[in-house]
Amino acid sequence: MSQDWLLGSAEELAARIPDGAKVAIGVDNTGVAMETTRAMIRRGVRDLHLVCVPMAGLQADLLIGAGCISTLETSAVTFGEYGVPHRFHDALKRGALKMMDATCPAIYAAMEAGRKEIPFIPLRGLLGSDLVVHRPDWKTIDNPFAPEADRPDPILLLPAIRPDVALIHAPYADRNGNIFIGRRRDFALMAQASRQGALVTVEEVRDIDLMASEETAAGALPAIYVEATAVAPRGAWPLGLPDVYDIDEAHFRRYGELARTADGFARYLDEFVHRRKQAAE
Amino acid sequence: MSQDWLLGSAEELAARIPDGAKVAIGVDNTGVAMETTRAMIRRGVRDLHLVCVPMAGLQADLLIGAGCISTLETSAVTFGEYGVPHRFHDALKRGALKMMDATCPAIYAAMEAGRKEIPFIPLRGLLGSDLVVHRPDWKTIDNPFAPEADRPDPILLLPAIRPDVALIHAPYADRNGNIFIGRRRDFALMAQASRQGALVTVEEVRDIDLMASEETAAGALPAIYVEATAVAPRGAWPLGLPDVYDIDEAHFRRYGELARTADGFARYLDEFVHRRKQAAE
Amino acid sequence: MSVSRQELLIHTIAGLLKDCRSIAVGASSPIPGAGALLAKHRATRRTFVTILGSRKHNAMNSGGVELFDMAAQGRVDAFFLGGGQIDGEANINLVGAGGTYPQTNVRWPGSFGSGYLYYLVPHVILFREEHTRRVMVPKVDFISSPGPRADGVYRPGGPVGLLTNLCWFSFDRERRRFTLETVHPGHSVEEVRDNTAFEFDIAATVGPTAEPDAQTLALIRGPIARQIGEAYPRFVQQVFPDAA
Amino acid sequence: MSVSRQELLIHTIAGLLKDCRSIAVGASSPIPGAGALLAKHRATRRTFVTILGSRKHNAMNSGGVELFDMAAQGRVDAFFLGGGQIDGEANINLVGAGGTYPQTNVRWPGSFGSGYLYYLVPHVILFREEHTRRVMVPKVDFISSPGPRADGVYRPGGPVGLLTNLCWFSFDRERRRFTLETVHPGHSVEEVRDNTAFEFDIAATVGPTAEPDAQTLALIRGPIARQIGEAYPRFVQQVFPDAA
Repeated sequence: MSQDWLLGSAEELAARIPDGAKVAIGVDNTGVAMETTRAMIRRGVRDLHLVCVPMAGLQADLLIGAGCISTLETSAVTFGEYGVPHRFHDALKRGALKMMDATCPAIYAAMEAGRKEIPFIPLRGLLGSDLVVHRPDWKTIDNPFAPEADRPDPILLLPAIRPDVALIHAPYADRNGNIFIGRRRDFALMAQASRQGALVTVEEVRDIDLMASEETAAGALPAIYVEATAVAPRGAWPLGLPDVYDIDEAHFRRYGELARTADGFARYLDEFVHRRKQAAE
Repeated sequence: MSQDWLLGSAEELAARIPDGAKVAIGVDNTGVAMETTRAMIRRGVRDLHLVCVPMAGLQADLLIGAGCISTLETSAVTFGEYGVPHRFHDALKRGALKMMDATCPAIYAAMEAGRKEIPFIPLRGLLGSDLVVHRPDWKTIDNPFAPEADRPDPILLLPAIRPDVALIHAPYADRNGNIFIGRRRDFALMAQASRQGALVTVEEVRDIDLMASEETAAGALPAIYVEATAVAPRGAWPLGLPDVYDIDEAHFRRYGELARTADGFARYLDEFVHRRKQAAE
Repeated sequence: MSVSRQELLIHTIAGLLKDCRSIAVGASSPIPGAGALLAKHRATRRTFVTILGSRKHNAMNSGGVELFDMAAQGRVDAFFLGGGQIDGEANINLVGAGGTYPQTNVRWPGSFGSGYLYYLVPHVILFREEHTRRVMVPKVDFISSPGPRADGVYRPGGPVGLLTNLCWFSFDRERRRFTLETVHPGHSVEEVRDNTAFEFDIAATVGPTAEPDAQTLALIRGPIARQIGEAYPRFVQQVFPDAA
Repeated sequence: MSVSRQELLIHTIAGLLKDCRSIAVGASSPIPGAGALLAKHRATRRTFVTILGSRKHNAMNSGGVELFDMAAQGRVDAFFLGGGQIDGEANINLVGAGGTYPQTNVRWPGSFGSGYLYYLVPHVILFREEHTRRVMVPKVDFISSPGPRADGVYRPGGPVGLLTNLCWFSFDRERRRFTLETVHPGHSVEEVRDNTAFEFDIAATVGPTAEPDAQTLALIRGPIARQIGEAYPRFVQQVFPDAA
């Protein structure tokens, strides 16, 4: 069995993300590709449109601080109890970021439309929210299936989101390139909706076939949605990976402190992002 | 833990399906609720709108022959290599059936719209097919998100399907009423889109919690989508249940022979459907 | 036996959830989560509680979209929303204040699921502990999600009221106004008035918010605290150290 | 070494699938399934084959909708469709013939996924073993799915040709016509003409359909037959009894 899907490192994954790409990421602590994120910063990728499914945290703040992002589409940016995303706030204030504020189900629905390659999808809610005012890409129509013809039923149409790639970190790949995601179906949605598919880091490759039984197949991201995979042990660090390791709280707080200022953030990059590159050179 | 979801028999499930209900069923041999189907015929349910997700076989032919169905929405009715669905053909010729011919992805998309409770969903394909001519409930519009404003992009809108109930047979329920479905995600879609939820028969109830681990949770239909469950050993018979038992080929062929004529079908009902009722009386 | 602020809120929330069969609780919400678990504990019929961030209290397995689809299906009876700002028409703002969007002076995380669930969930409980004129404003600077209004928009859900550190307001969806119903022990109607910059009505009799009895307190401090500790260990360490 | 009709068809299909990275095969299609497995066996890069009804050859895990979503995403390069009737503009009918719909004189199962996949999959191979004037009609009685036409409809996919027990026609999507390319050994252009009720073009040189060489035949009769036997045991028993 050819393992042409298995690359040597997260650097090789990052090399597959062109400047200007639309990149889908998931929620911190569900299996976020932090090593790939660092490799993207090392490579100096620029002008990304980041689609947060449906919100973001450390991963987005790091990419924003490093100047990789020009458009941010998200329902929220939050560090939860670990502080405040200063690089995000700073970029927003400087006007350095095209902001596309959304609500979680709108991002999901638009991604589902992307997965079906339908041009748009209607969604309830939202009308009367200022979110709509600032999203000229959304359109309001009268529901053509309204039960009462004389009573208009306004509804919002969202254009589909088809990212170029989805970034994922998962516990393991099987020998055929299927990825174990368990019930984190957001990753399947992200990979399926993406044109190239998912770029995945895993803790390890296991010599099993996830698709061989009903029990294990249900928790797999099938290989056909995966553009390439690389092994990156502790690839979600300093975030946690469910069932595998916990979040590195001390490190996250330290990031929060350093990232208050541009200088502090630059020092963080030097120490925790570029160091590896220097070591490799 | 209250097990108020666990009923005594398939008869009690069938009692929850009112005349005129919209009922979703799955594909033969994936886990079809044949014992519930027989209980429905014994109870004499009438005027059902059967939604086949996305096609049907023996289960539909039996319900049609027994006079339970007034509307049939499906992409196909087929016995595969086991013969011809004569009761379906006979009802169609007699004009006894309102026929809503579809194509598989249209049924899936409309069910997905039902799951989201959006009133409609666009779908590619279909335009120019005679299916559209015979489905006045479908509407063609110009895509309001067409990339070129001066070049119309016609697209079909399908109204959502929200069945009242979904019928399922599965290998087992756990102690909390979650149902093991493995990768047969059609059952999740059917249950989620249904207003009341799923009526499920299972081979057995196991004293485990499917939702307790990532590995097993992914293959579960969560209990919140299940209106009620009953134990019915070999409840898919004469159809097969993946990994549990195979189709009863001899019986299926015998059905096909008997169901050629209305008389033969009546004899089949007497012997294999009503017999149990008589035994119980 | 003295009742803490958190215990009072948990108890009050459980009461508000009494008839709900399916309750969902968003991120960063230990008190609503504990209230939901208390309501479930007391329920006579099967009750589903989904706490985002909990693996144990989770009725779902299809990814983040499932909560929203469940709500649209009518399978979520109650949910909680807050707001950096809340106004007297129950508009809520989770985006930012001051300045000009998107360059607001203050930026909060964002709207999360509010721009959807607020329309669809029949019992939305607005929950914001901080009760100040900074939060309870005459008009929000940004409408993450609008309060109910007669605009012909499909809206089977909406707010039932607003619970804060000071009081419980009910909300009338027709009149689009809050009514002060109860004030928490140790606080006064005057204090509520002083700290609320929006107009509201006052019920004919504003009693004190009911406190939990000894049995309920024991429940909250014991099994409920332990259960919510799975998703919120830090909260339980601080508020219920005996259960941590 | 004599080559059976099925072996010739499997070999021909595998050749048509040469550059396809992802191949899907619908229900009741053992010959296309075997052709797809042969193409995969020969491919130098990773190839995904999904055979409906097979558990082993299945790249999917999200229910029946997944095949259609995959096709829309551009993740299915080839698929097979047949028809109770097929006409010269490549319209296909899987619903019924004669009478007035829905009370047709003959009723076939129904349109399955044809009304969608025919538009979206770049290489649709029309495959119908029976080659008679009953099947190859001037105009289908019911269009389950239309052949390509200049109607402004989004249609990145469509038919590449039609394979039958007699021959292989290519299809020109611009000209909307079939062209007879090869005739299977033992048959003639005349025979094709006699059994086809629609008009078609004839290639400048119509050669015989290429037969598999000995090595390929051994592959088909051995590993490929065994693999397709998982989903189609009866077919293998009948056609490749040595592999059953």
